[in-house]
Amino acid sequence: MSLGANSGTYLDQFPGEAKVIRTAFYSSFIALGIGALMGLLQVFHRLDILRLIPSEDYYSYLTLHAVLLVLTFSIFFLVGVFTWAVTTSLDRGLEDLRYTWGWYGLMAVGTLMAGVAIIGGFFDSIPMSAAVLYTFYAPLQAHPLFYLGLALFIVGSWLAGLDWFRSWWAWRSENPDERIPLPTFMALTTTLFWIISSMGVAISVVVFLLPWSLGLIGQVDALLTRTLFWFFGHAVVYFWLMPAYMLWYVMLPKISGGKLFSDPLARVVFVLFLILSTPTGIHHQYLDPGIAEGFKFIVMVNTMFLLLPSLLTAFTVVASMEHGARQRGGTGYFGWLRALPWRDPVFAGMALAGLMFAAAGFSGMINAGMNINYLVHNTWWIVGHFHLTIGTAVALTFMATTYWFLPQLTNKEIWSKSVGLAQVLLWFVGMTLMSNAMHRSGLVGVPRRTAEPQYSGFDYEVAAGSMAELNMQVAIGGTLLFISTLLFLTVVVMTVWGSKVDTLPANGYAETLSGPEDAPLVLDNLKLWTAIAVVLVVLAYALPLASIIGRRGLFGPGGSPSPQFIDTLVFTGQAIVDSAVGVIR
Amino acid sequence: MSSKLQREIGHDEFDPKGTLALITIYFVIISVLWIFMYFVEFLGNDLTVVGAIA
Amino acid sequence: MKIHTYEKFWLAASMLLIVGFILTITYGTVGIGIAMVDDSADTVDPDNLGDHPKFSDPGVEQVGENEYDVYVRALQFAFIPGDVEVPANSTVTFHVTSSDVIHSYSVVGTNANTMVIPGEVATITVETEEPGEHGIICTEYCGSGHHNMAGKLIIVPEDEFELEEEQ
Amino acid sequence: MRISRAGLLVAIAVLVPIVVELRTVLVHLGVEMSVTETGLLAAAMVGVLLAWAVAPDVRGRKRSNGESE
Repeated sequence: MSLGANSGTYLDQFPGEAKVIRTAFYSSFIALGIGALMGLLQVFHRLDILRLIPSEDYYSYLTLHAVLLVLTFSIFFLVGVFTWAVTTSLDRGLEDLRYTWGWYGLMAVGTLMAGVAIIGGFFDSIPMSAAVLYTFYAPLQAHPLFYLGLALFIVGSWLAGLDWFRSWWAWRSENPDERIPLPTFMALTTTLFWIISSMGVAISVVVFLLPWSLGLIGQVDALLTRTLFWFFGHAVVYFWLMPAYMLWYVMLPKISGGKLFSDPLARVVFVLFLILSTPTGIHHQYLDPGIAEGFKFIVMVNTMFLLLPSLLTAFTVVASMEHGARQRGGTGYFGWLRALPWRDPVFAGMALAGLMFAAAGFSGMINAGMNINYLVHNTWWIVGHFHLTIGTAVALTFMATTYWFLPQLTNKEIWSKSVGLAQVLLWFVGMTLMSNAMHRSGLVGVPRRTAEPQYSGFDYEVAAGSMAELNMQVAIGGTLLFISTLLFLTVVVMTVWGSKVDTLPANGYAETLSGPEDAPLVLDNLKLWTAIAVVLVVLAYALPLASIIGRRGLFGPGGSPSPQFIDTLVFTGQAIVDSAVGVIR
Repeated sequence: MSSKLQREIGHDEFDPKGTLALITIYFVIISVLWIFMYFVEFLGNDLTVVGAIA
Repeated sequence: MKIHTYEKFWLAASMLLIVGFILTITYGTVGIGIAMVDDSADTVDPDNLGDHPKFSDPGVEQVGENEYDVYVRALQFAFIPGDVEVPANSTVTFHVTSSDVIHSYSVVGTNANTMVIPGEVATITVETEEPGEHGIICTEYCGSGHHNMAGKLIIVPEDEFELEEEQ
Repeated sequence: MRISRAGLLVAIAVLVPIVVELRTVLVHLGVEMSVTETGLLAAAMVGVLLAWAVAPDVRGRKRSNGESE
């Protein structure tokens, strides 16, 4: 954390790395702009305010919106953030920038391929489509280019992770007795669970979906590929969230004028995410036939315990802000809140993102509950929930911190902090209106993922207000969010357009009140935690996967019979789980 | 940034009582909402008894 | 490792919350008897549902005094049968399967809600009470006509209920 | 001013979810508010907030943050 010796902005310290991060950020912002436009068009289409295209094509909007925002926008941004975190905290450049540009290129090419396949869906003249949404459940089929693009993108992200590991390995050989600096620790643990979890989707895409879309195999199993998707599909949520958490831990305290409350607890939190992120995915399949109730219950317990690191984070992060506020003269139980730097969009955006995440935590708790899932499954409630998590906790944090990163990466002053503040507030208000209405609509049964939620023959029974009013709330909220995105992009463009200054604060991150010296050494034992993570994944997934293959064969009913050994495994496993569940019930 | 600091507060002299207050409020809200969602919204819904094989 | 007293308190409160959630759900399962859709039904061949004793001619049938089985086939972009009529105050078990892609079978505004996966038979049992009408929709995106996929659940008074003639 | 202008703006933004959720809660308690009434309530709350912000701080504490930037 001794950054004094190497003062200056990030661009001054690491010009080559700054260029990579800048490029990744710009890629991410392009995705953000297009994705946000798709979002606005979707809102208008669903609510029947403006329908530019036939409803059959709505699902290409939706696919583009989801893929561009949750994969492209967030992952391009976060590889930039982690690259910043690793290089800054180790105080050393990446090992080989050609390698770095290599993974960036792979991710960019992958995105373009998938994007072309999706956009093909809008034009009859292009024999290509990928209206399979972000979850691409087989037997819905996309053009091979979509699956190939996805695979390249994911491989690119793995190579990025390896890049950070290479830096750490090199640093460790020179500093054998030092603790892993916290930001690097966070990037590495996140990389580890990302690689473990994305194995699921990689197998699904490379072994089944891609050969099938090329006509090499005749059929694939709907339940198996779906389960493999969710093997990755929940952990990916934490892949987006962890960089936001990292920024809350290492950036927010500094901007509040204080120090991180506890380095050891931050490490505990990231270790918990490493070991618990993946063995929870089946909670997206609570209502799937073909998966035993016992498996669902086990996964629910894992999911509930995954709340713990987030709840701990809430405390540590708020306490760090409070520390800053009190150092700035804040007093009282709540009065200290006034002493925080609300004028700064970096702070205001992150703090409001955190506040919305607290609300998202609640709907997430509901989603994690096994039987209550009957109430909310596949309704608009779910969409309301993840627009608070990825759509605000992550997206708003990324946008707010851009106001800090961009000057660091370009040596240019942010174009207008006032516009920045207006932008983050607009996002907050827009999302409040939109997600509140989505949650409430979901409770009365309004489905997600549909071009026309208006059906003839029945009405939704709205408890408070009217359906029209809820829809109006979504329309206004969606519009405000779109305006907010435009403001954000304007600030970015104008900033990049500006001229360089040399009055910028030096690169750095928050110091800690309780430092790594208080953290037990075992926390830094990444091999141990990875081993535990793998064991937990095997425990949570071996039996459900074996059971699916045992019941349905590798390629689905009507396809090939399952291998003998799997039947034996399933029989034994099922007996164990049944007796375990018998004890619970 | 440090120019705005009025005082330096170390680890041992810092009790985050404001955080404790905020987070206690959060705890109460979450608990009440959970009970409401489960017992009123979910169990009070129509066609509730799903599954139980008669 | 130093942990502040307040933080220890919060750690304990968090654990309490988590255990409380798990206990609530367990109460729903054990105390109320809410069962999850599971793997108890045998798999079927989605390509040959026409040969299946039940799904070749899906619909409502009476299986006990107040018990009814409803067989439903989901396909792009309809349910067969679309409208389902059952008597009030009875136990109704839905058996739903798909002959093409993944769908859902969701009775709007109620807890009767399940995924429908080709090869699996989703089985859920509900107790009907008051007469009334509910929409049934597919809530899982299933292709370009997904938004047209809907039906109706009509719960009629017991004395007005009669099974339709088999065709 | 007891609060910086930016702080005031943020406080007004934070009022939005409070009003929106309050309305949802009230319905479950049997009190239904129309959109207009909700708007009026929100305006009233903003008014109170403004009055509080502009009124002199009785305890006379010195505030250091805010619009001086």
